[in-house]
Amino acid sequence: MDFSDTPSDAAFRSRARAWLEAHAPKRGAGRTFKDDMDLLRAARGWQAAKADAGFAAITLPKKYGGGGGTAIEQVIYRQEEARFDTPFGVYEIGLGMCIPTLIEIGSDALKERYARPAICGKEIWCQLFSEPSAGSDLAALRTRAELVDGSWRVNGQKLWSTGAQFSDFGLLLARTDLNAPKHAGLTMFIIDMKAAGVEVRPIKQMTGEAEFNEVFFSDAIIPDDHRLTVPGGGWKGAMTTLMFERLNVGADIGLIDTLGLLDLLGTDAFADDLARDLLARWYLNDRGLKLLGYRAVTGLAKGQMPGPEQSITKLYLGRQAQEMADFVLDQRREYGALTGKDLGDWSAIERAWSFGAAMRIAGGTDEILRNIIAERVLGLPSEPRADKGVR
Amino acid sequence: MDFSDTPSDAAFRSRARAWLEAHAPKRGAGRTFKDDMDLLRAARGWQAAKADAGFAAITLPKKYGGGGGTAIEQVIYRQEEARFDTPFGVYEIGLGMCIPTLIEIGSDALKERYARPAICGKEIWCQLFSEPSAGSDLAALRTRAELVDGSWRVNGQKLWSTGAQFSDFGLLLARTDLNAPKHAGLTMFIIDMKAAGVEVRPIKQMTGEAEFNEVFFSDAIIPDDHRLTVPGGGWKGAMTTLMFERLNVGADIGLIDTLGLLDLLGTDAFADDLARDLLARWYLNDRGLKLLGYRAVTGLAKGQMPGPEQSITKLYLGRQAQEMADFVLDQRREYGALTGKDLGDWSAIERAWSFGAAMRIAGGTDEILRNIIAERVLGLPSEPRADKGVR
Amino acid sequence: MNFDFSEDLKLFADGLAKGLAAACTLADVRQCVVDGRFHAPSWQFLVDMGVPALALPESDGGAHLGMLPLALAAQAIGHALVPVPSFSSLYAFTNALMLADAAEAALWRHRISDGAVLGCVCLSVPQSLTFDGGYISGTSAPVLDGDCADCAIVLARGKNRTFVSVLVPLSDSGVRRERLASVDPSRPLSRLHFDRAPAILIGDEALIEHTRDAASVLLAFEQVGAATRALDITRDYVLQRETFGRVVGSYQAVKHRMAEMWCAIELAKAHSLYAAWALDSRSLDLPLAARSANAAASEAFRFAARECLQLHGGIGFTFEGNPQLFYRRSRLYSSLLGSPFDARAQIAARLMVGERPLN
Amino acid sequence: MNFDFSEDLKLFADGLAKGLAAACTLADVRQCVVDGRFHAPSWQFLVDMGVPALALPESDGGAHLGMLPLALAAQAIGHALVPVPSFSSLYAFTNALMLADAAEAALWRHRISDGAVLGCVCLSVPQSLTFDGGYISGTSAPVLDGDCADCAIVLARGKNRTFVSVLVPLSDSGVRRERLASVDPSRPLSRLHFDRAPAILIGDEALIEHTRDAASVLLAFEQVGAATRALDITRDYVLQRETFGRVVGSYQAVKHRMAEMWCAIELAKAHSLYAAWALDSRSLDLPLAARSANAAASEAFRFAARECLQLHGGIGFTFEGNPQLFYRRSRLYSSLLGSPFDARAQIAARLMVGERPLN
Repeated sequence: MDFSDTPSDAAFRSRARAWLEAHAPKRGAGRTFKDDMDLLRAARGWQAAKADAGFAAITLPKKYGGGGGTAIEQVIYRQEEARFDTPFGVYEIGLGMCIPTLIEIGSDALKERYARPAICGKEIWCQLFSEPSAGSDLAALRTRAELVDGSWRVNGQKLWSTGAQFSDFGLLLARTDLNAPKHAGLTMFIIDMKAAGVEVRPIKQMTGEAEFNEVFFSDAIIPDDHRLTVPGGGWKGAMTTLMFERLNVGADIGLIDTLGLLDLLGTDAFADDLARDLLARWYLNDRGLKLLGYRAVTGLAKGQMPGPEQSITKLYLGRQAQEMADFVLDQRREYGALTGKDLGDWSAIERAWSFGAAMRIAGGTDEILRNIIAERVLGLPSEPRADKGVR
Repeated sequence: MDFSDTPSDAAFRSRARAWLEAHAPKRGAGRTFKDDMDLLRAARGWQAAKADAGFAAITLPKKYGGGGGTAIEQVIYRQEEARFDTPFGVYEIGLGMCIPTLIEIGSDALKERYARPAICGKEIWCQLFSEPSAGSDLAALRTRAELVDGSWRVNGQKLWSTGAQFSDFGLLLARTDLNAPKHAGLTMFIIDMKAAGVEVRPIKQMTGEAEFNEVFFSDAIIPDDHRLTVPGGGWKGAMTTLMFERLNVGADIGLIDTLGLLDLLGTDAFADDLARDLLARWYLNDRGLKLLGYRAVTGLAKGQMPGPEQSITKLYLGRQAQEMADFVLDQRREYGALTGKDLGDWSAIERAWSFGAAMRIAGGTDEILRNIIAERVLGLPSEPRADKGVR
Repeated sequence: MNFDFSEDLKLFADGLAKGLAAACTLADVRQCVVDGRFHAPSWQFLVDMGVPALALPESDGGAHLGMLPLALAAQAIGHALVPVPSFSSLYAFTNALMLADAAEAALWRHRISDGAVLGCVCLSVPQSLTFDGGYISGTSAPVLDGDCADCAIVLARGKNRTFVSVLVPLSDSGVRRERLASVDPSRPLSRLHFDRAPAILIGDEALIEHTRDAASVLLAFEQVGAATRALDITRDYVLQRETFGRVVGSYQAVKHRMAEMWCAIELAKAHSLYAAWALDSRSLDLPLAARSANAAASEAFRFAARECLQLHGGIGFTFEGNPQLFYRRSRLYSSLLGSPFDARAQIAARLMVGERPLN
Repeated sequence: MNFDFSEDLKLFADGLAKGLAAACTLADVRQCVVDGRFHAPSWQFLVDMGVPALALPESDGGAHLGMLPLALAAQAIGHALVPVPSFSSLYAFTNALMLADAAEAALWRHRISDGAVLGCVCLSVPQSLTFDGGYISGTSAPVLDGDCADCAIVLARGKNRTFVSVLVPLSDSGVRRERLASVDPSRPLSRLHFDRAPAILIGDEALIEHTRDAASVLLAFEQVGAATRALDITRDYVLQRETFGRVVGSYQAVKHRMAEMWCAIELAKAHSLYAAWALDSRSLDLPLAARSANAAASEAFRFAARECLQLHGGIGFTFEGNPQLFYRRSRLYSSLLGSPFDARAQIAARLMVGERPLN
């Protein structure tokens, strides 16, 4: 066992660190973005700079502007960038899921056209899978794409599309065959988000923010050469996308970690045995998940593909964020019902309270994640389904 | 709101109390039974004495030796008898479930023959419903009864029959029609437990005790006049039995209650905030369940039949018994791994540890009880079933 | 044994529940969150139904019906989730006034009896809050409805470090209100700044202690009502929403969670009922029963609100969804009287010195 | 980054697991519970595989392979649930001896290296246990395998209230063993009574402290193995048992509980792995890592055993059923080194003074 890098990884790490130190502001510099446009501008510039240095999409091929590196290098770079205050949230979906899918299954022409501009930060991508009537059950989606005069005419509605409001292109999953069994009637496309018939509406969250969007299609047209899979092959394409999602190993998805909470609150908040027991329980979860991350990175280095067991992190941290928030706010009695500046220096806690709730739902509910572990890891049978093989 | 008895209930209570004081030993007198035979002898005598005084089966008709009283009087008597050290566990199944079912659905001849001897303690009854392959799913039972020359020939196996080892008669649910749908092929009988072809084998529990039995039938014969329902009408009969089970309102099924635990351990065991928080949580559950019992008794007094919500008590107390046991045994460190006399004056804790586990299973698992609450109280749909209407 | 409300009271409660349901939908509640104020038509309905006068003595314009009808009114308010000055004026201020002998207290009892005037209560004492020679100075902790109340009852430090309960008309000079950002803007919190504001001594610390107990009981009913509604809307949702070809409500994970919600609510309801009896009958059991009701109802509402949000899936954490309304309210309500942890610590302390419920 | 055992070690562990599975079925474990003794053939197999010698120095007849192979052996022992003197002799006694300089310690290292001789350790000190002038007197707390061990290492009170670690050959005069009733009779507990029994000073309190850490790590592996087996047999059962026309394992309540069992075991495994590294590499992280592994593994095994019993239904609480074997063992193992509560209190105390893991 060894917690240090291999010589080549260590070399990569110091190269990444040196470059970041020369180009990125240190964390805690207190940089904020006044609005989405401001963030967007900063993110574009930063992505272009990363692409120049070969850090834009480390595992993607060099011929498209990627780094041509290993999955471990991607993890190492992510660890290093996390120490800096860089714009986040604009390119992650596109470069983590859409473009890898494109490169895996797209035509040469599409790869030539779209991969490089996305990697260099010129074009932004979003994912268009979920729908109002197809949340956990993705294959139940209803957005229709019909072949009309050699092009596809799209009608329907997508939901929970992160970043759709500033995206140039979207990876779209739509139903092209109403008569085929549920999973066999889907096809995957690239859609121009600025085209006629595509309308994006932000969804206001409980917190007032709007990270997600509804996307409406009314006779939006997609040329047939922007089809990514054979007609009816969309489900397999979607599975490819989700596999890339799992490669997001070692990413910090916690809202607030236990040691951060201890630093924030100080030891006085843990004066009684009950609070200390909670502290230790949370620490054991956080620390255990971090060690599981080490194990996943070790597997990655040996060429093992991460499995569905990755979902354990989200399963623990959403609920724990709610628990931590309740603990802190409870201690503050009447003051714990305040928000924003009146709550004081506790924005992390307020986020844990609200986003902890969201985290247990977005990207697979707790219930779906437990199903996945039970079925794919433990090999237990799936629920009886009334819809197997039907649409 | 009023926590005192009505005048007539108060009169009944003082009559019961006076009689008990004259006839029953006070609790804590330390009376023990050296074996089942000893318990049986004592129980027979006590049941006969109760029958003479009209307390043997308070809600059953006087013509059969019952008390002809109300459900509330039954509750009151049970509260009063609980203060005394009387033999328990021999007649409860027979008089709480079997005989009420007989009186509700049996022929006059059967009632005449069986009700009085059971109430007076001369004959002991058990219930023969569950089977190895039919635990939660009672209607899946396989014990066969075939009509041969005007009598029923029984073959099969029953499980978890409390008290079968000393019973004279049993209330038997068996399958009489292999071709009918699952719930429609059952019939209910009275079977002579001492007849040829009936064999009782005690089941050794984790604790070494044997409260339950397996019962094997090999060509055991039941005369047709000992059939309690029409052929195929057994499921309805079984539902009648389970309805009477629910009338067991206000019975103390807890293994150890929180205030008893506090008395046993003393305040030193609750010196830290964590232990005090647990103490209060357990107290809130115990106390809340007690208050729900008050509500059920109030409903009973108004003539309302108790519903499936009664199961809430078992659902809380089994798990809580395990939790309490772990708490106490944890505090004792190495000494907490001892048992029996070496554990010291903690037999209640040891029982909570082992019987808490049993309580979450016997008489409906936690999972089945939650199903029942979800379906019968909240009106949520049942699980999809592959066996609806089939055997 | 009769452990239930009378049929008359249940009829009265049904009427209130129907009226409130008609007066205020969850969409109206959401609008109150946007607007940052309580729902005036619902309050007017409660006034028309005589709710503010229910418990007050006849001599002060009240109906002298005791605390049980008020408890059922609280449950109806909770079930409708209507934002009204219930905790502040109906529960706390009313009960505090009923313990005060001062002539001014009688005057204010009269004023609140027809609902035209609102009160609020400051239950905890920041270091700075002092009362001396008829004047109060200092800054309060966050107070519910401090922005719109006409009068406050405040626990303050008197001479010799003792605590005193004083009545402070809020229209007087020397009072400044500072509106604070509340997790549930439909139920606004404010800080009251007193700069030698005229105040009338109405009692010692015991007055606020009893007020806290009484308010705990009534708030427990409101929380039980709200938790029940959270379960109701969850049931409605899971019965219509389908996934993988089945209604969501047929999955065991959903069913069992909802069964647990139901169990927690039933226990909280039983504790609240007993506490209402203890409050109404002035039983010695009140402090233990009130804390028990508070702890059980706060936990039940918090659990129901959290899982209501969870079981609604994506819609649950949108602003347009209803679950967030419950999630906010539960956060607010479990902070007003100290946390469930505080309540349990107090319960344990009472049990450990041998206190036991009387019935 | 390489956070895993080597392939060689995994092969070695596979061999052990297969051999133990062949040597001892769960029916054999049950028979050990009836007989009240450990499973000699399994112990002999471990001896034949050289397990007692793994970590010992070559000079004392050992293989000098460090703690990692021993950790994997512990996991295999747990998975087979075999009752053997693992905690007492393999984990605690071995580690304690390795810290002792005394010539007698080297002698005993030699003796245990071929498994013919067994040791045990008394980790906690009842008031009465004292060491003075080469003799120990007093009565120990319950000690695992105290009935069959040939030698004990005991923490006792020396002069001036300091604690000392002493070696006590148990065949000597002045030693009396009292067998106690254990919740898991296949792993017997005994009290040792010393009446001026000859004892050799081998270290101070730190020796036992390190022994406790090392034993925590290895016991955590055994518990992870046993918890995994509990999950395995639960899976086997729910895949063959049917109710209401479906296999029990297709119900969400069952599936989700088992998913939670799996999660708890995975976390415990990760903590144990890190703690094994800390033990093997003599990292300063050992005390925090050992307690973390202990707390996580005790909770995971306890949870897995409890729910294994529950998900087996009626058969679960019979003596003929297998779940009771896990339920007993988990109760025993979470009591040997203090409870999970104790471990968490110690973890919190370390975090609060600023201690942080190094990796």
